[in-house]
Amino acid sequence: MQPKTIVQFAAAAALGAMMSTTAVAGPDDDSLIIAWGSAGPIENVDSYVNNTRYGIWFSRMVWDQLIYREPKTFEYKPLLATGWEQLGDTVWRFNLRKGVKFHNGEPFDADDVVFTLNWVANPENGVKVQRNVNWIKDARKVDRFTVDVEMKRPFPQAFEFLSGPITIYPNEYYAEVGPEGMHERPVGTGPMRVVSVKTAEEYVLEKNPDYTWGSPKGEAQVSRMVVREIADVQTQIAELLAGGIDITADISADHVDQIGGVPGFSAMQAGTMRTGYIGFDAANRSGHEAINNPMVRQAIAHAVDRESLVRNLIRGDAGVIHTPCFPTQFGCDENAAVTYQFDPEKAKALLAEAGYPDGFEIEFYTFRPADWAEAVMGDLAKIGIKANLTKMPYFALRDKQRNEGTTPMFLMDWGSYSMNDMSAITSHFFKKGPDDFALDDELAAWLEAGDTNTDPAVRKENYAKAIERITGELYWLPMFNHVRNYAFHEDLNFVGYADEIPRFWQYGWK
Amino acid sequence: MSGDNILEVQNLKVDIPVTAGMLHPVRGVSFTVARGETLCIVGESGCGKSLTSLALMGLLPKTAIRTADRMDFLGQDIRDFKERRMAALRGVKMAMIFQEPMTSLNPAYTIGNQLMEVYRRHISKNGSEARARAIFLLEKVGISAAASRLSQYPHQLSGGLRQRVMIAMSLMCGPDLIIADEPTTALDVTIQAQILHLLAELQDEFEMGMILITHDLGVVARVADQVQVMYAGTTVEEGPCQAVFDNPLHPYTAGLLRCIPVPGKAKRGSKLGSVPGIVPNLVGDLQGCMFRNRCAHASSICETLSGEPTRIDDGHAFTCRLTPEEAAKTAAVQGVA
Amino acid sequence: MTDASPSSQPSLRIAEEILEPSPMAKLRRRIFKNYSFLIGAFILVLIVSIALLAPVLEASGWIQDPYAQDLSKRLNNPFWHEKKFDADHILGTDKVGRDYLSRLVYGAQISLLIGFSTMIISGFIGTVLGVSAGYFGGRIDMVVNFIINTRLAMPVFLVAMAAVVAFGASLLVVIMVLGLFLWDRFAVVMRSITMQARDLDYVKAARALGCSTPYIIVREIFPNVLSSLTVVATVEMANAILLEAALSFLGFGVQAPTPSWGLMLNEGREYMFFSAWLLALPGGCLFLLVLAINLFGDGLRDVALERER
Amino acid sequence: MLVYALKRTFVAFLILIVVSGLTFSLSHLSTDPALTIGGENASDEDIEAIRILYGFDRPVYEQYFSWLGRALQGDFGESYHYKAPVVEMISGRIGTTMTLGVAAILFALIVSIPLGTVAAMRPNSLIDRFALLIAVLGQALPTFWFALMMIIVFGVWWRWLPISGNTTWAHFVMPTIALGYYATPALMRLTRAGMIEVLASDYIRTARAKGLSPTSILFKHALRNAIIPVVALAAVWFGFMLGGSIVIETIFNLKGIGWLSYDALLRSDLPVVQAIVLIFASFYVVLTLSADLLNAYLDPRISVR
Repeated sequence: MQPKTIVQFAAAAALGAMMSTTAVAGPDDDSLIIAWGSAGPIENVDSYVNNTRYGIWFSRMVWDQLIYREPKTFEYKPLLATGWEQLGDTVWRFNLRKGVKFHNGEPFDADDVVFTLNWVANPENGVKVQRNVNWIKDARKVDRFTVDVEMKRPFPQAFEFLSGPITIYPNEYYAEVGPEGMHERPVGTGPMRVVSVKTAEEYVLEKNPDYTWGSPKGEAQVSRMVVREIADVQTQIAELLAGGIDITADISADHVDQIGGVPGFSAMQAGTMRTGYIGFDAANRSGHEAINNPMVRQAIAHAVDRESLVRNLIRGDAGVIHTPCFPTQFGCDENAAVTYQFDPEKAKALLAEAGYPDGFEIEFYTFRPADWAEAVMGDLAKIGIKANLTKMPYFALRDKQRNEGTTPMFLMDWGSYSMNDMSAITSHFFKKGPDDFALDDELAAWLEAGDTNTDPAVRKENYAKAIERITGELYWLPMFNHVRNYAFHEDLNFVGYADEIPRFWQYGWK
Repeated sequence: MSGDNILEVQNLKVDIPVTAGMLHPVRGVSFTVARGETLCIVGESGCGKSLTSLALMGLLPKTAIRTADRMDFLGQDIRDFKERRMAALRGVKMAMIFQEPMTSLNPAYTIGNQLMEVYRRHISKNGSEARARAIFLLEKVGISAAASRLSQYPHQLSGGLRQRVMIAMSLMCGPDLIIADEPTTALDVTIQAQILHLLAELQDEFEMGMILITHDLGVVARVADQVQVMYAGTTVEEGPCQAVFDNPLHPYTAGLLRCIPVPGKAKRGSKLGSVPGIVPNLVGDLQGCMFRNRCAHASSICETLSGEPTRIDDGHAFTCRLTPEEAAKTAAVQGVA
Repeated sequence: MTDASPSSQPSLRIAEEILEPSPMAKLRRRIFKNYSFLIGAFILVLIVSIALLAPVLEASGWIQDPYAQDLSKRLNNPFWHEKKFDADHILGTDKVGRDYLSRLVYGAQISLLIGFSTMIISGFIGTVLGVSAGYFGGRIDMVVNFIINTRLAMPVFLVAMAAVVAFGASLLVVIMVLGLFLWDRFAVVMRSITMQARDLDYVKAARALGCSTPYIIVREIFPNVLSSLTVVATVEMANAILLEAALSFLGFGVQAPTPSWGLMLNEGREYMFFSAWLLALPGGCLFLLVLAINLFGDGLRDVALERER
Repeated sequence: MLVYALKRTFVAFLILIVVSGLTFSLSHLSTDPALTIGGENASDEDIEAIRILYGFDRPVYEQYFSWLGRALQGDFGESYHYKAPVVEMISGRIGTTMTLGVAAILFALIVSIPLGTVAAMRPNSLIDRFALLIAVLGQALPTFWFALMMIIVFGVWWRWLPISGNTTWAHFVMPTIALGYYATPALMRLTRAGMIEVLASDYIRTARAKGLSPTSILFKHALRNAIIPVVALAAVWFGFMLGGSIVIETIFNLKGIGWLSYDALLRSDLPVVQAIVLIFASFYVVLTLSADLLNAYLDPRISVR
């Protein structure tokens, strides 16, 4: 029975692949053509093997999680699990939905969940983002539609992961084909099913006709979808304007104004929880004496006109952020943060007090478009700090930071993998891991307590202390939350979400 | 002889526009060539003899302007022939052998290819026929193992052999007229004689007319029937070989004859004679005798001399202010200064 | 490979022999008849003087500080637009509100600096290699030939990008990388010309007289190769400028906020469909500069060739 | 001749080894690949473990020789980022680059040889001047800029041609022109110069004296000799073009090895960069070698030397 369905599925898919290449932009043929890829293509669409933003977008179309997190209110709702209860500090029991089928016809049941969770929990299987899964001890089948999941330690953020990166795979198929096969022909329960995958070039998907069980994600609004990996944003825009694609999600804020003004097209901005910050080498690995002085860092905090930067460059519903996390995230208490207002005079005074009345020179690093950094540099120049910008590719910069430590000051950002919990950002950077450039033992201890305690109140308390320390000592100067900018055919029903995940299957034609 | 003329040329002129004005390298040359007869055109480099031959073939550079009162070849007036009609004559009816055997063959193709190409173009597409003809002619020009030579490239042959190939090539279609432009200048002295001998033989055998352009009076003496002596674009003396050699009338001819190199001792490629002075500028309106600035007998008359030749008997003529008697005397005594 | 002039036809060769004017008069005539040389030289002088005078222009208020930014005046339009135009910025402003004209003017400095420094470095390397190979021949020639071929086998653009990633992008790194890569043509040309020069009679004579090798190279060989050296130098300078632009365009070139034309192209590209001048202006400047250098070099070659004949 | 060919091959091989050694040290001296392999969340211990596993703790020359040893057996390692064998990644993408490169060089030849020939046949004519103008302007036009202009005009304004991708031949039109035009000035000048020289040569005069047709003179006798240096130059340019395809592939979203090298550089994915450099270098070396051989075929004089 099972092999037969796999064969049938493969045959159907092959047939689909043959007819696949034709999809026309615009509302006429019930198809949607998407362009993404400016940050590089998805190396493997198996959602456990890549860690790109586009990989997340793709996975939401093809796979489902146990739990659904409502994108506006961040409430948890049933998805593949219909209900759950906690059996002690480290065990959750999930009741599974009946009547759900994978794209290859394999019915969804406890075996799939148990297999998936145990597979990803095993470090030898090489899940790329280990912190997404390394809290799982194991999963056990209770009956055909009930599963127990045991955690290695009390893990309050578990639902963030179970509603985010942890997608449920079909056990028989995945055991047979592994990540390679899952890449070539992904199979899930999601609203879209994959017709063909051409690595780094194109993915063709079609509506999953079986997605009728009332999923909160909703059914697909188009019958066919083509995703094109286009590395160059300008090429994406050219394609959009030339009628080659329907929507792009990679453009800049200025493009929003410009494309929005073109008849036939709409553009919009949607704020995200991606948090930008200026990081400082507080642990003094770079040997830059001035930046090691908290007073100098305060001077910088007062010198940078974040409001103007947000208003002029980022725009949309971006705002200045004062916390080393995104305010909607659990534990991210804005009141705990020490805030710094734009005040060049005060900055100059602080700088003089710190012993640098004439300012100093500093190397400044970023991987983002230079204009944001240039705006910061312009402000710093006004108080006498001459920042020399080095813009590097992301991986080269991270390498320089971690291994050489020669980056006294850097403008970077973190998207928290769209997880609405402060541990996804602050704990990543300040728990003395490879990305920790403050190396504050006390801070690390507070964060550890916040990460592992099951009592929300205790967590909040510890996180608040951490926020106060980070902003008080200015290990980071939080800057603003990023905005994702979209441009699309004007007849498309587009909605932007704060978790930086466009739900492409929900967008239909007017 | 005159009844069997294959080429009659009257008042042939070549003009070339250059930046400084109009250059007149050939200024009114006339001659005839009869079947089986050899006409030698003699003169220094730059006297216009090569351009004369190119003008006959229609191979002048594009910028050059050719005019003539008469140019009859095999009874056809070829003055107004367009490139296509000329091309139909060249290689078939009139063929040319050039001075530089080293560079006159295309390095990219075999000898056989280049030989047969003329035949196939003009006579017959039949490859084996052309091949047979090529082998026949290669043997004719004294090349051993002719068949195997066909597949050789020019760079594999010596200069003498290449010139033999060139001769064979010119004969491929059995032309009526062969123009040989200093065919031996670039060759070793020993080979020069062989080639000339060969040319003369072949001409005899195939009953062709031949124009041999040379600056080597020794050669002329051996092979010429008629001689034209050219200087600065004009004919200064012409006539049957015997008459010109025995009785040179123009001071220039006399000067040339004085300095015939002793065969075998002259260096290869050495310039003809040593008539002192330089060739005049041929740009612009030219008047009078061009030789006057090098001539021991020049007088004011020479500056306005019309250029009409003085005719003596037997087609012997020369262009000079001197009377034949005066000329004969001075030539015998003094020649040039 | 040089253009064969029609004078290689026998008849015209005669004509030219007859018409030989004095060498200097001929050179002069060649220069003034050579429009490409004149046009190239004119544009080049213009750009160089603008680049050199940029600080003066800034001091006298014609242009502004190319680094002075004002976020509230970003992306102003140039003078041919009525909307969002500010008389302070004739050619508008860039995306952080810097005066575009000033950046273009200062950009000339950067492009020329890159072109010139690269040319000096690569010219030095290439000439040393080429001249020694050509002069000494034998084993040295073999080794130099190998080095040249190795260099030619390296995909310049890719390796330059890798080098920039490795050493971090900066003006200095870009100049060094290009300088270390673009010497091949110098070496090839110098080698063959030195070989020819080595066999000239007076060079042979100098050797026979026992002149020292450095003396011969500097006094006898070098004057012979100078004209070709200049021609290759112009080609390489143009090449270096284009390569820098391409590197900057992909983000592997000089760092912001340096006003480099290549970087401005990179930045202006974001607006190519809507504010095309942000792309067109630096692109046009780059085009003009490279065109001028090429014309100048072509003219120089013609003039030099004519003289050598 | 055989000795000569063997010697040339040996030298070519040596060149490749030196090139690969240079790029290897260039890339490995400066970046730490362990981090790229470890990914975002690797701890210091993980990275240390990777370092030892992959041998990054050994001296660079040791790493190089072990890499070289494997490369000689056709094993270029595994991409740090894609976790796939480099050979597979490249073989899947090289077709696009080759298609583009071949099309571009053909385009360049198709434009430059006729134009150069016509220009040479009528020196200083209108066509000659026009050709010269194109050459001068073309050389000063940055490739990427020209590519963008084409996208704006033919892609967006007029919508004549598809902008990105590689699914049909039409997708290759703009990239081909953008990549190919840059080689045309050099090739055209060389054709023109060579043609002028050849047309003035004695053997062309001979051919005319033989009464051959103008077509035969032009195509059989003149062009063949004139394009010998052009063929050599085109081979060299083809090598350059493969390198230049980085920009073009990025702009037109052609996912060939040019794009792959760009992507790999951004990710410090050294095995991929390393292999592509070596492939480009091999192309150059093989092409120059075959250009020599082709020349020897076209011009029999060469093989004697």
